[in-house]
Amino acid sequence: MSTMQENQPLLYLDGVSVSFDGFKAINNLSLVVDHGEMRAIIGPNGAGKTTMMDIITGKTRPDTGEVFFEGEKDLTQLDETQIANLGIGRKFQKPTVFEGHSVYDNLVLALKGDRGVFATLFSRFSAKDRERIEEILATIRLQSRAQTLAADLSHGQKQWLEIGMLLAQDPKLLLVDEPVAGMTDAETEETAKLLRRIAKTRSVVVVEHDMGFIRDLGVKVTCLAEGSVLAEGSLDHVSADERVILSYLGR
Amino acid sequence: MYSKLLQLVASALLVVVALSFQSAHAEPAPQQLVNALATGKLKQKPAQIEALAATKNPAIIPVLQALIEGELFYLKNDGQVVIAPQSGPMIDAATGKPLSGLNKSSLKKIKANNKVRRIARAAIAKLTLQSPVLAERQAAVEALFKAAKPESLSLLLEAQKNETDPQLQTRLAQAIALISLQDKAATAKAQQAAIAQLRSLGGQQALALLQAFTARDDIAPQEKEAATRAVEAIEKSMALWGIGQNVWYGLSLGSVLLLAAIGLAITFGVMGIINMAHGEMVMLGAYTTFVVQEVIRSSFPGVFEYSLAIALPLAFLVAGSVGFAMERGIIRFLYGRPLETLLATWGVSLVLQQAVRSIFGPTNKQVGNPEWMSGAYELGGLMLTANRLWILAFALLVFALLLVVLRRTRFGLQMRAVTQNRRMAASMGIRTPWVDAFTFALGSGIAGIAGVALSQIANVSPNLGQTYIIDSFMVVVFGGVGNLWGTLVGAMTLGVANKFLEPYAGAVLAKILTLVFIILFIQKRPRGLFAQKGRAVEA
Amino acid sequence: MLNPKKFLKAASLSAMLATTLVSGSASAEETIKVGILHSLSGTMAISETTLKDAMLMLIEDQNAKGGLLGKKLEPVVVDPASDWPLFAEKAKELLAVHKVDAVFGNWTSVSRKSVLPVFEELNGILFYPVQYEGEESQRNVFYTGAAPNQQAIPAVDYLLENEEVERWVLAGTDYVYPRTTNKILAAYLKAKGVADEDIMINYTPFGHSDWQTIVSDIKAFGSAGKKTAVVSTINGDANVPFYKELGNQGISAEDIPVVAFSVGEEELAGLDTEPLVGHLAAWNYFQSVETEANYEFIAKWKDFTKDINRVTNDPMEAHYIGFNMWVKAVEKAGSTEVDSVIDALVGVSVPNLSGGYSTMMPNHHITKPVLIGEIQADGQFEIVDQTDGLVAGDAWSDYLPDSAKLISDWRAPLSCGNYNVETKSCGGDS
Amino acid sequence: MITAKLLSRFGLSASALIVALLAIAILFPLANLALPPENPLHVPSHLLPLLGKYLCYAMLALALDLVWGYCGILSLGHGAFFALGGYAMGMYLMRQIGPRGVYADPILPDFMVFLNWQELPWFWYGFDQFWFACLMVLLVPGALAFVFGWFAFRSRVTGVYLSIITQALTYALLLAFFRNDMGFGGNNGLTDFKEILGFSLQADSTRAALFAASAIMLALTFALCRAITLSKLGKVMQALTNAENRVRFIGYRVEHVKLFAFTLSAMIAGIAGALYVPQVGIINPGEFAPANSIEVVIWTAVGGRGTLLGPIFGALLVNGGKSYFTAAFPEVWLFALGALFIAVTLFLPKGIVGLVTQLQERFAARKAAAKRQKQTAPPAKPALNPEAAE
Repeated sequence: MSTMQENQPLLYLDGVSVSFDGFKAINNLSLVVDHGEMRAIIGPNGAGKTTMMDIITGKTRPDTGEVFFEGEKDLTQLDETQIANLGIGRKFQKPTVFEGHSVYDNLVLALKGDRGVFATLFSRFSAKDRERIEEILATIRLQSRAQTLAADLSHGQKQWLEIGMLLAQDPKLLLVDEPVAGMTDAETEETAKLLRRIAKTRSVVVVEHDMGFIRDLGVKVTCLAEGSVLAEGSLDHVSADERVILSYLGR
Repeated sequence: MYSKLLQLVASALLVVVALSFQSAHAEPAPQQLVNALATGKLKQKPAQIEALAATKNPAIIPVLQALIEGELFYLKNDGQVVIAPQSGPMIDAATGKPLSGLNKSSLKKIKANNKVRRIARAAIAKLTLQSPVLAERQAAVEALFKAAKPESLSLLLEAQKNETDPQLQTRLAQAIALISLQDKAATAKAQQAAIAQLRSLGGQQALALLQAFTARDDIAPQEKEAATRAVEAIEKSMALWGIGQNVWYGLSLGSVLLLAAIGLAITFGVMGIINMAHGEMVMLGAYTTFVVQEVIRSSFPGVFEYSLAIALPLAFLVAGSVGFAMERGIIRFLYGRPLETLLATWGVSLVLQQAVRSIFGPTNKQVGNPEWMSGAYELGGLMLTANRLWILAFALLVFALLLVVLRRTRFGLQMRAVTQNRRMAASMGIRTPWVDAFTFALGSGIAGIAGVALSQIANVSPNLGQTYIIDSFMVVVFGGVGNLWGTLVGAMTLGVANKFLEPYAGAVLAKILTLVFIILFIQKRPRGLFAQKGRAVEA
Repeated sequence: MLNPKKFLKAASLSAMLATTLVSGSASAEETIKVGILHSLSGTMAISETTLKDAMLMLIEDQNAKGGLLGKKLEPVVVDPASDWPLFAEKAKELLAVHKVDAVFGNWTSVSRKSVLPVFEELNGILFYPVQYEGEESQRNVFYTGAAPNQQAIPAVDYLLENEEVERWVLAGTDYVYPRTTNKILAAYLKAKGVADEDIMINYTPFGHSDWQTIVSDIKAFGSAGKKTAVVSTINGDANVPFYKELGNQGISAEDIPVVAFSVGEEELAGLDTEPLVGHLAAWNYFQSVETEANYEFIAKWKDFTKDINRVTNDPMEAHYIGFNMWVKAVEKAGSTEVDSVIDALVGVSVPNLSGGYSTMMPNHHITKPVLIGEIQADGQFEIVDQTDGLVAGDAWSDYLPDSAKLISDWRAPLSCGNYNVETKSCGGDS
Repeated sequence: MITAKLLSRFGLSASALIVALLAIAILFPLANLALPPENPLHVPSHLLPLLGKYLCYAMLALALDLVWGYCGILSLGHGAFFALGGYAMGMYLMRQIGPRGVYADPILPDFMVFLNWQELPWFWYGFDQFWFACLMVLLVPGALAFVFGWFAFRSRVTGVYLSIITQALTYALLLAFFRNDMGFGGNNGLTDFKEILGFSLQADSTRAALFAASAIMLALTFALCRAITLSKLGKVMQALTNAENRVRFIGYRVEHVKLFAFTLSAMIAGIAGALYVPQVGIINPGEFAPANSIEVVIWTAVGGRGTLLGPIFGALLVNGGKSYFTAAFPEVWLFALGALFIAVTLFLPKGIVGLVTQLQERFAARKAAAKRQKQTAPPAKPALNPEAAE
């Protein structure tokens, strides 16, 4: 990695706007995420959190504004696959795993490697790959269910499997959309631990409604409302902000 | 239009003439010439008619009229020519006296072909050009106009002097113009007048005559100049009207597509069922019309004009109940497996086709056009056929009604609720299974109604559905699944596009190009013309 | 999922099933089998089902007369479902499994082309009852429908003479029959002095349903001051909307007559013919033919179908002629053995329904009268013209340069379907 | 040894099928050629091309299943690729006729002479060479699928939209090939073939060889499909049917994967078409009819989609049934066929193969339960079933 990249923030959004049929989903949004940083995004429904992720991952093109990764990579010019291969992984709001495959195969497919069609067709599974998957299985606590069909997992386990798949991709930046929705308290706690552990080696952006969970994460918080940043800082700082209380927390 | 008018006028004429004939003190028709019609082959008929016409005796009019209508016979034993109308007593053709004690088996028909009929009509026209009855004169002028033969010029000029009706005056002048432009002996003044007259008449016939005129080398430069300008003017106006005509053809084709597709816009578009039996619902509607007309023909011939109106609700019910049964019996087990509905409904379509084939036989069934759906209207240079006009209006009406049902009724609300979020709708107390069943029945019923309209222009056969199914899917997908407006705009766009391509590319290539256009268009807009937007689509 | 043992069992079972299902039913009584190869489903069912019924009637009738060579005739009906490769498969089944002695069937050239190799290979006899484009003569096939010279040319002659037509629209469905017929007609018309710009040729796809543009083109073409006629080789399904559009746009037969080669009584049964009165058709038979034989045939047909509204048509007569020819040839040959029947068929003469005799010519086509009829309001035709004598079917048209030099004669010593009189050789295979 | 390798690579039932197909490829022609007709095991001559035709249909269904069952792309236009392959072979067979056509033109096929064509159109060049025709059998459907797929998958046309435009594709081709001006014989298509590679198509030995070629080709394509679906790429393909977005977001080029499967599938369909034509003796635009393509979907569904065995059984069963019904019940067979489709969808959602699997599982479960009750039997063996996961 060049030093220039080191000096640049990992993710850089500036003045991003997008509208659907006249409705401004994102309005002049700016956001910077640094290397190794974990960031929590909160905000009321319709604040544009998911749309922001869509823009970062190339699913939605912004009308205006700049989105850069590692300083010089213009994400607005790339599509989802290219962005994923740059090292941005995304977990969806609704757990999205390959239900027809076993947990193990889900991870095999996500494992970092050449994604070309013919490379995939002729790919061989190495001992190193096996080790890596065992490791991830351990991380997401699904060792015992490795051969289970993903469809048969519980909701929380699917969330974890999805995170595990992101890990297998070995991304530089992880975008995690509502990872603890529908989880029990114990699971939520485990998830927070897992994310903190992950954040040691890479940057993570978490969108979540669960304030307790955010508190558990103990990271910088950005509050979005009506498509732009309302407040940014520690959770205490943000929750003290009057506009935040008015538009989100207070209700 | 002409032919319709002619027929009407002709039958009126027959009555009038027959009446006037009976009370008239005119001399009887020349018996020998009339009875000559019974002799000789078809090829000799024109000469026989000319001989009759040469007598200028109005008494021959009913004889010729009967010949045209196929009601002229002769007695097998002695060759006496008689008029035997389909209903009413037989008449001795020469004397006009009613005959009794004859039955049809002793008669043999006097054949006529197109040429004979045409000559007979012209002969009648010449005799009735100065008739006191306006309708007769109109018919006569039209017949001579059509024939446009130099020998009738003097007759027409004669008639022009005495004509009082302004419309008929114009028509006479036009007919005279048509003839005098071909007349080598016409004066320059007459030519000038004819050119002006034809220029204002316009149309293909005038154009062809003017073009032929400009090619002549025995005319003065002024006339040639005037004719050339007239040709240009007519061509220009025809080109303009041609565009309008194409738009009309396109809209009319679009309305057929719309009718065919609109039921599918519900069953496939709204409910997501790949309903391959949709075409068969249209077919059921068409067969319902057939059955209704059969019953009417045999039992209540008086109400034939209303047969379509009677068929409409019945077709809706028949197709709707088959749809209802289909949903209850098969489709309801397949929700969430949209592609499998394709398989099951394909099976249903095979069964329905074979059922209709077994019941009604494999051949086309005759569905008649009521009087009010026949003929055509002329609007400037546009030719609007009545059945197409009705079908367009009907398609739009069905569309509007459906829109009202979906937007303004409780059922429509429930239907939209169920298709958008089944579980939520169920928890709000909507009986989703019944809404499903009735929605499917509605879509099928609409297809049945479409079948009533399509029976007016298409084959009513077991294959009817298959001819429309692919086009229907194209329309719905092109317009955007789940959007009724998309179906409307899609159908009309495809119709008009097809009709604008057809003159250049021919019917086959036009259709191929339209399909290629759809394929390319879907690349540009992967969810059709009126795509649903928002996050709900992704779910 | 499946273990190999079970799989093999299933496989052998299905193979057994396949063998039994195609090996057919063996009948106890000795019969002569007659195959009927007409589509009973799919797009062609509309025309072909009638012919199947006609054949069943003819066979029943023959059995009532005591059968053939002292044996009963047994019809074997299969459904090739308007699917051309299936025609070949079913033909093979009829010949190889059911061992029929003759096959009556097919409609459309492509279905016939599809079965030709089968009849050639398995040495069967096929009677093809529909008018077609000619350009074919095969040893195993007997063409009882009209060749172009038995339908198209006389029809055009009629229009030239009686209607003094000067402009021609040749409208057809885009396939071989219309293409060839129009080619022959265009050559013929030009030979008669018709200028190029007075001939308009138009092709439409199968099942074409929107005729607005074409009919208005025809109307425009026909209002140029010259008498215009349409020669229609439009096929089956497309005719109903075509005629409806003609009626609606007010084109009457007195203005622009349409003469059709594929529209018969059966097709008209699906139409309100009131607006079509005077349009024409050329066939070798009409239901309205006034002969005793025809009255009897019609009565039998109505009785057989138990439907007094059923109509008869030209291809039915073709089967009538073909069937009787085959019966006579079998009697002549004294057996149903294919080669002797094929030889016996040439020269066989049987009464047709229009009051004369039709004879099987050495080129496997038959002699027929040509009738021109005008459509009547009751859906029947009124015969307005008739060739003076019989016309022999010409396999190779004299108006196409490449086929003019070919002749067909299946009698020894020539025994050739496409003998080239220039090179003095039997071209192609054979 | 080979069997062992097969077994370990493809699993039990797939290996069994491959072996069975190869066995059929040898035994049926032998039973036809070597055994006298009165022998009960004799395979009659007319049966071989019929069975060969079924095998070609099976290959077509297999090709469709590769994209539908494994990638979730429901193509309603696969008949087009089949027909194109068929036309490529048909063109070769036409050129083989040479001067033996009825007009005895050494170069031009009969239908061209007949329509006064003066010379061979450029796209007929090369088809006098067998290798060239074989190349075209692969390349023409492959290229069409590639171009079509390139645009469609890149634009992310999915679901019914994709199905309908594939239907539009085959419909457009149908209309185009019907045109006599296209130079492919119009409605009559290509027919009256004489020989292939110098062997008469009417000879029993040629028929037997074609049948064997079909069986072997089916075995090969089946093995190929099996290998692909078992590979990592196969897993990616199957993943597409679950969560296409996830595949994209973990960095696979979804459109490339689909394009690969679609193109390969089109080529297999092309091969099937090429083997079909010499056995049925005709290729005409009817093969492009959308209804034909829908039928392929139905065979696949009846057999069981998403299993490679399913489409093969489905195609054999439905077509065998059709052959039987059209002769046994010519008037009402459509009722039977229609009812079959309805019944399969309602009662066998996973097709026949799915039913067999289900029965086996139930049987195994009952057996296991019985054993457990007895408490004497050793613990049930873990399912040694590679396809259970599918």
